[in-house]
Amino acid sequence: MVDVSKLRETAREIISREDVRELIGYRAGTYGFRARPAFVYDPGEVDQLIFNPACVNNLATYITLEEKLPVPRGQEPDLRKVAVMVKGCDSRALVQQMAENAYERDRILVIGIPCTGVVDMDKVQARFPDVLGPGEISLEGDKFVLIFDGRREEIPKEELLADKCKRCRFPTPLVYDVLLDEEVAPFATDDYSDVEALESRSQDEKWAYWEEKFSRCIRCYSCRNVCPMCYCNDCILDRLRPQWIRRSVDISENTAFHIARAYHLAGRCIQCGECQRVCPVEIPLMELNRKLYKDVEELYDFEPGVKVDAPPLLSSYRPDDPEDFIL
Amino acid sequence: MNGKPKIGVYVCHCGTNIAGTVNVEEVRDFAASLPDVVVARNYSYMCSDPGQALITEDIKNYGLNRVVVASCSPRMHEPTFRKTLESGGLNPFYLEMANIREQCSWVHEDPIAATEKAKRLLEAAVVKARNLEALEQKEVDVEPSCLIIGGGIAGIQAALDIADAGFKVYLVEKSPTIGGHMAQLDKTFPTLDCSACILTPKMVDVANHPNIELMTYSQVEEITGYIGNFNVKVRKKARFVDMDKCTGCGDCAEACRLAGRIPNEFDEGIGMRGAIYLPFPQAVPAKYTIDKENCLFLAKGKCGETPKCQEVCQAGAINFEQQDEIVEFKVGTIIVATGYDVFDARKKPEYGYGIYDNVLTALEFERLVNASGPTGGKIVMLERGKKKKKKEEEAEAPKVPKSITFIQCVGSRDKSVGNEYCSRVCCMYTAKLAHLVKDKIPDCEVTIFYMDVRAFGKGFEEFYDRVRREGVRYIRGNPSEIFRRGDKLVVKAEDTLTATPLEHETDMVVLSVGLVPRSDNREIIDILKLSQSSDLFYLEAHPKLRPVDTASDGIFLAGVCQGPKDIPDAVAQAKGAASAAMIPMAKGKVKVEAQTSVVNEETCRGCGFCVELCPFTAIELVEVNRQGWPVKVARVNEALCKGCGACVAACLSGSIQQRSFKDNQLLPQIKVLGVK
Amino acid sequence: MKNPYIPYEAKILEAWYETPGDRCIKTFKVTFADDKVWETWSHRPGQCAMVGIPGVGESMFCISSSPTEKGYLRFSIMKVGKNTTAIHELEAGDTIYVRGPLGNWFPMDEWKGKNVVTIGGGIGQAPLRPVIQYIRDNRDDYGELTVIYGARTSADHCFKDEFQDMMACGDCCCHLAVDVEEENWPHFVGFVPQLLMEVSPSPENTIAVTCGPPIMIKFVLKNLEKLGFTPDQIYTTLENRMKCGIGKCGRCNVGHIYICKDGPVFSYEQIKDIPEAFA
Amino acid sequence: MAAKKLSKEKVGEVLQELSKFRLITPVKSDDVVLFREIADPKEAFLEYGNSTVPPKKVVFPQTETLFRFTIGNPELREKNVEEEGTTVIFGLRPCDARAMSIVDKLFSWDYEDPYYLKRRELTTLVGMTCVQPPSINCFCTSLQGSPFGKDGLDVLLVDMGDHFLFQPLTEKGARMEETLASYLEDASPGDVERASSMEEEAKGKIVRSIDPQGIAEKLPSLWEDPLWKRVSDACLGCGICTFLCPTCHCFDMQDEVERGEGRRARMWDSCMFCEYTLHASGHNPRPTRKERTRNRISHKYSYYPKRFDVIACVGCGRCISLCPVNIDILEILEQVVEA
Amino acid sequence: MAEATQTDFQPNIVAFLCNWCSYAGADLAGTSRTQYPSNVRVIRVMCSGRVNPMFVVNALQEGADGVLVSGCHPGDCHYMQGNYYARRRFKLMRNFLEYLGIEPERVRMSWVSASEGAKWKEVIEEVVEGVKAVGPMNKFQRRQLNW
Ligand SMILES: Cc1cc2nc3c(=O)[nH]c(=O)nc-3n(C[C@H](O)[C@H](O)[C@H](O)COP(=O)(O)OP(=O)(O)OC[C@H]3O[C@@H](n4cnc5c(N)ncnc54)[C@H](O)[C@@H]3O)c2cc1C
Ligand SMILES: Cc1cc2nc3c(=O)[nH]c(=O)nc-3n(C[C@H](O)[C@H](O)[C@H](O)COP(=O)(O)OP(=O)(O)OC[C@H]3O[C@@H](n4cnc5c(N)ncnc54)[C@H](O)[C@@H]3O)c2cc1C
Ligand code: SF4
Ligand code: SF4
Ligand code: SF4
Ligand code: SF4
Ligand code: SF4
Ligand code: SF4
Repeated sequence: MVDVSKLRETAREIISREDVRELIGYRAGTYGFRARPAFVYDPGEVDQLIFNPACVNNLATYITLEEKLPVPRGQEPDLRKVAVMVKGCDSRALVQQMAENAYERDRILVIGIPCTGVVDMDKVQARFPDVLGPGEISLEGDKFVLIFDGRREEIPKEELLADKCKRCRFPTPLVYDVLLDEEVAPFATDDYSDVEALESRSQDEKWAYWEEKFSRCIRCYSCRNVCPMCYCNDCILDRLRPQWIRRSVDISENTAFHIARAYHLAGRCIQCGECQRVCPVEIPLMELNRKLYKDVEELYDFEPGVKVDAPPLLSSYRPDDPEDFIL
Repeated sequence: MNGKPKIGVYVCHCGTNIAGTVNVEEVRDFAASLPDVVVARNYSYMCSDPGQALITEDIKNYGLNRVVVASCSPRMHEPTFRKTLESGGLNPFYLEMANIREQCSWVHEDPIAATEKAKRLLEAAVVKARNLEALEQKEVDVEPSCLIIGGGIAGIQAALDIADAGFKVYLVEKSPTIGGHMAQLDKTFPTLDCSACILTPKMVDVANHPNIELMTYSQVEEITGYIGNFNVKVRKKARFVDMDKCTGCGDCAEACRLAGRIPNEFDEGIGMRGAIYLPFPQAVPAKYTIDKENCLFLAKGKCGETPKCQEVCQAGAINFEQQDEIVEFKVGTIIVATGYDVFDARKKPEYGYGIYDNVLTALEFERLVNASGPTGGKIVMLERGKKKKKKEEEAEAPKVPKSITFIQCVGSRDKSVGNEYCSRVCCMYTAKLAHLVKDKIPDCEVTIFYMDVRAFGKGFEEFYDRVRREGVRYIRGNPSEIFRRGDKLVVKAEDTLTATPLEHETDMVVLSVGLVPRSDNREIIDILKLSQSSDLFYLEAHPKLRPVDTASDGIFLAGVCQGPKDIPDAVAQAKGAASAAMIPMAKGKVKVEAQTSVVNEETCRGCGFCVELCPFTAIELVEVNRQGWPVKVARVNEALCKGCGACVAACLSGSIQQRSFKDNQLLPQIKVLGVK
Repeated sequence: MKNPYIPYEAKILEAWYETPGDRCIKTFKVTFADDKVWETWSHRPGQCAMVGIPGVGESMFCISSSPTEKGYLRFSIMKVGKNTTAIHELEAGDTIYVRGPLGNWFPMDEWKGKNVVTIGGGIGQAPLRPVIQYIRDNRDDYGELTVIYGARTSADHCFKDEFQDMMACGDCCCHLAVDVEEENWPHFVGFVPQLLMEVSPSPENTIAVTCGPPIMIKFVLKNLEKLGFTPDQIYTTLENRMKCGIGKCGRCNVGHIYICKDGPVFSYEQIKDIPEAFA
Repeated sequence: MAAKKLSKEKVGEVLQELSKFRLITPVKSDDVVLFREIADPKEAFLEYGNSTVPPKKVVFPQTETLFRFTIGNPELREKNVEEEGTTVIFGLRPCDARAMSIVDKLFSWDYEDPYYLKRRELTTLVGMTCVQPPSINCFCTSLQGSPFGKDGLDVLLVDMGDHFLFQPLTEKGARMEETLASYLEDASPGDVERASSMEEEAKGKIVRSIDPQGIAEKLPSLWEDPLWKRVSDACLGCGICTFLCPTCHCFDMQDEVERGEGRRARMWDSCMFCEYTLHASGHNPRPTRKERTRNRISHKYSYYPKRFDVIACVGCGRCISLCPVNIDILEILEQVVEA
Repeated sequence: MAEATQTDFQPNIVAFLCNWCSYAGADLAGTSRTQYPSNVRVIRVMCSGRVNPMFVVNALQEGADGVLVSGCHPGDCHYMQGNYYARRRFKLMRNFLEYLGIEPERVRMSWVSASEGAKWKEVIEEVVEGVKAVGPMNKFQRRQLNW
């Protein structure tokens, strides 16, 4: 577990640096057990920072989400570093972003958090719907400990653990300037059993399955906005000329949208699970991403977000790539 | 273009070729009903003069700004109709064609289905045409100079031609001398000219030509740019001999402590040299080179008290401090003439090459029969292991073989070693070598095992006849094994003409090894991004019509690097490449692909996916100012872009688009064709 | 009541380019396909309409003709995006759809008897043109009319002929400017706010109306204040992205004001304290 | 109009009866509750907290046709909402019904929106009280709402445990009572009294609150306040908080053409999207999430009340619960109050 | 799906052909008067590498029952690498669509060289047969019904 005083001390040092503009970390949420992103601009604000298993957000998103106001003539843009706290999975987003030239390594200062797993907040919420909080969550051994309203509850880890953590192979950040704790050894593997189960169903079953999910989509594009890899400044989903996906919400456009989004992440999605987490109508977006992830790994031996200098999956090839499907 | 698209549609009958199956009137009427079509006509032959005149007239009368021709394949007449538009005063890229012949009337018998399909294809052309844009066929200036890589006969010939025409030539040769393989040969088939006699004058011409800058012992390191404007970086390897001072007297080579102890590459290892050497007496330039891998002083730091060569060189040319030198220059065109390697006979262990001293490759044998070779042209039995022969012991005269056996097609036409192709020269050089044997040792028994004899060239068949008449025995059969029996070699084979197995005893076996791509081919491939054909020789742009061009404009091929050929063919191709290279140089300008890609720098996110993928390195990331912020965006070098569009499909945000194949031009087509 | 989302079918009577270039401006003179529409139609200077093509979309444009010009509406449209590009493709005889009139208008009646100065830049002259035309067509009702207009180059000037006419005819005072020096340009060289100071109209019984790019407006407002104009003497129009034009779709608001309904015409008095109006 | 009693066993039959209309009820799709037209009463899922997607989508569909046309033919064919027929939304929550009454003002202000208003006219709202607040983030009571609120509803079903108290509230409600007469019994007088005490109890269970007093007036003065950046830093600019808000009503209009047949349609839009206010010139008056968040809050709590005398928020708590980064309107409002 | 409709069913297939190999191959089929089903409608691109995998989705949405992308054989690409990129893109897209329940028969890719007029015919026949076997695409076509 990350020592909070050390976290804050480190943050204080970093945000005091001349060359650092802001620090993105976590703070307590407004209700229940929630934590949420915190933006720190001066040393006086560091005491709000926390880290615990409720810190689910992938903060790497904010590095590419920044909306740059036009710099008034005669002024210089603020190009100071952004410091960001990342867990293992989140760090892969940084690696992938840098592999895609989104920014240079020296534009960010990475505070790495070796991660023992975060909770699935929906599961927590389902168990404790009435807690206004603030509630605290921590991990002790193989149990999550929840403290709220003067009560303490222990819940076995796997009951609340986020699905992505059950498969995480990179709990320790792959890139960092400071590491806040001892490295954590990978405690899980991925067998893609979920993907395989779906693969093995009949075409019509699969379609029925997805049709039901896609029909719920309200096209809020939260899944895109939260995705650290979706940082195009003019996403094709918003484009009018040409209009790839219509704004109208029906099964055709919804499906096309879901294909476009997932396919755009082929070889880029780093499995942080944020898209699925944010989806208000609980579309299992990770099942889409994971299918592509699995194929990419099996067919091309490619894993996104682990090497900064890896060539992009779809901008490279091997002469002997599989072509069993070609006539 | 401002204003409304005004489309003219022209449906060609192509005699009955189209009209026989497709109801052209119906197609025309359908076309006329489409939005923005202001005139639709059908005509017997659109490509004829009157047909084209219809278009130019309509452009004038109706103010057409787009033209759609439904006729044969655009691969056939797109250039024709582009010109038509141009002569009608319209940008030629406002043309779109619908292929209703090759891909419709000729392949579908049912007139109803064919007419229906023709309509759809036409509609797709019309909706694409709506969004076509005028393109500018840009021109770039061409630097009037040429880089030639490889100084074999092909490179030499090309260099001389281009230099004679008045253009500057940079000839870069990897080895210490030019000449290539031809310099190693004794006589050349079928005319039996002495190879050196015809080659060395050319080599000297190269050295003396005011327009040729010769760089031997040099390697191309990097080439950027595009036709007309290549920037070349060449590494001149240190020879440790001052080229200006060396008089080529050869005192150093004699003095070298390693003299006669290092196998001479030029002699295919049959002859020996020292650490300082001249590959062969007529080498150009006639300047010595120290081989730094072997030189005691350079490799070990010590060579006696003082290095011998330095001691004896009166000109003071030896300079152990010499460094590689990088030179940079700009050229307009490039000719690649890097030649070949011979097949490594060790890959056919059944023939015992590398095991038995007197199993030779033909190239080794060329050195053996060569008057300026290690034996002075005497054909003798080899004792390969014993290298440390002292001069005094030379007394013992080497043995002369009484029978010599050639085996053809070693490493050619042989799937088991991956070379399916015919090397084209082996039949003839074998005949030549057989003749030379007969010439030098008239009583030597000469046998040639062959699969077939391919004597297709000018004077070849006659030469082959002559050799047979000289008593050379041709046995049709592919030997399966060579082994030693006593002091003889035994060739085990089957005479396939008589279907008799045989064991043939001989003193010496010469393997007619085939020509294979150079083992270091990749260097040039990586630098120039050349492609290879399936035999791994460099790939020409078109096997018939553009045999000296490559896929990259301004880069040409000459000689065996493009595929096996003999000297006359290599020279002919070199001349072809030279003239191809001279066309843009003579014009001084060259048109570049117009249907190139272009980046919307406003929306590009600078991910570099396109950069990474472009086969022609046409895209780079540049930093631009976006509302005061420095951001990276992709930028296409239009002179380099070949217009494949691969980058377009890779760009997630649709920021890069290929002109004439933009998303907003293809998507409407999909829409139209998707409909049943 | 007619469904406010359904546009009227109209025919283009004439169309011509005002300016060249990528972002060219083309003027369309249109009339309704059904003459009866004219019976119910009335608009006032400053009002707008949605102009569009079914299958492409519609966009808001101000009606750049004065109600005194009978039998047609004019729109001057700059090619900037999807709809405007499609509209630019149209020519005389083509069908176009018009939905309106929308929004409020310049209080021409209140201004009677007053001097009017219009200060426009680029396509910003479009909403000013009906004001000028209206005054010229009701010349006796108003005092002096001063027209100040500028664009980047003389080629970028809209309504070139009309300015020539105004200069010749003498019913108003017309001042033109280009941003940078150019050959044979007899008039002012410099930005519109500078020209305004050059002309220096008196605020006495005068209304100033300005329209143009945001940066120009900003300086014009400053300069008008310098010249002694009070906020209630100054009028401008605001522009924001809009879809419905009838106060439903939400996006055009600045503060609690819906530009499409409460505007586009505002006195500076009305909006000077709404920070978003000048965002 | 007198209250009636509807026993819970009869709900199935009632739904059956109502399915002669276009009947819309909460349904469960996986674990998500939303409103859908149902064919079979069994699909209805009435034991729910509140739906993820509010029932506003029934009267203000996410995508709706305004008119149709054929390319090449000048005629425009107005969409006839009437064709959709009489609609019943059964089982919605009071806050969502109240939201509709708030949005009504917008759609009938000045120009009347024929589509929305027609659909409202055709729709009968049968609401269900919240005995338990559906979410910890409910705060309807701060905004003149109530878990037993009647605003906007035609019928209120007060959940009495084993039965509902059927309270018709409008003319449409009365008609509904007639339609369902055979399933309704007379309510016992005690029930009505008990209902009002239950209401107090339910109100008491709502734990979050805000005092809206003065906020409308204060908001404009905080235009430049640093609080806006602070509260919006984490915002993703997604549309969840607005798409799922029962009072949000912004829309975009786009044309679509399919095989020569086209329509002009409108579809939900969100002030949290960056393109929302983007001009063709590239200028954006609300360039960052700060300005957009400020607009969202100001619109609901200042601009709307200024024009329509009512806050455009009913305290359903959806935007709080569903915001992926826990941006909390109550927290923002508290900061506004404190600022 | 009823048997009868399957046999009557004439699928509509949108094909993207590279200019240098497959389009030329299809032309050759024409020059040799090879007869093949008329269900395929060709869009010419310079290189199979130009074909955006989203085009498949677009075509299916618009009403196509199948999509074919055809390029030069590996190693033969006029632009050297375009077909290799296309191969990766379409392999992934095809697998992905299959995962959603879109029959893989609808998304085909082939290598047809300029000399393979006969192969072009075979490819078409196979694609058409394959699509016929899975029937009309009706999974996420744009439906006017919803309007
Ligand atoms: C045994 C044998 C006998 C033959 N006899 C005959 C005959 O009698 N008649 C006949 O017509 N043909 C004969 N040939 C064929 C003949 O050798 C070739 O046709 C001819 O040499 C081809 O010349 P070239 O210039 O293409 O290649 P090469 O002669 O191979 O020359 C290539 C040159 O490029 C240089 N080079 C390679 N790579 C680089 C690089 N990266 N940078 C710089 N320089 C580089 C090499 O060092 C070499 O100097 C024979 C071939 C063999 C093997
Ligand atoms: C009150 C008012 C009066 C106007 N008068 C004129 C005029 O007289 N002449 C003229 O050339 N332009 C005028 N404009 C601007 C004009 O509306 C836009 O340039 C036009 O909508 C751009 O549409 P587009 O489809 O070409 O651009 P795109 O960028 O493709 O726009 C997409 C959509 O965004 C909306 N949009 C984008 N920019 C604007 C904008 N600045 N204003 C409103 N909506 C926008 C439109 O709804 C459009 O459908 C006026 C705008 C307003 C609000
Ligand atoms: S977050 Fe969910 S509802 Fe929103 S667009 Fe993505 S998938 Fe659709
Ligand atoms: S969906 Fe595609 S275009 Fe849009 S932001 Fe993501 S990667 Fe970019
Ligand atoms: S792939 Fe597209 S977004 Fe990426 S650098 Fe190239 S043009 Fe820009
Ligand atoms: S079109 Fe092809 S050649 Fe041109 S930039 Fe793109 S990838 Fe390179
Ligand atoms: S839901 Fe949250 S993150 Fe999304 S736009 Fe609203 S406030 Fe921002
Ligand atoms: S603003 Fe939030 S709490 Fe208020 S009505 Fe909308 S979603 Fe509900």
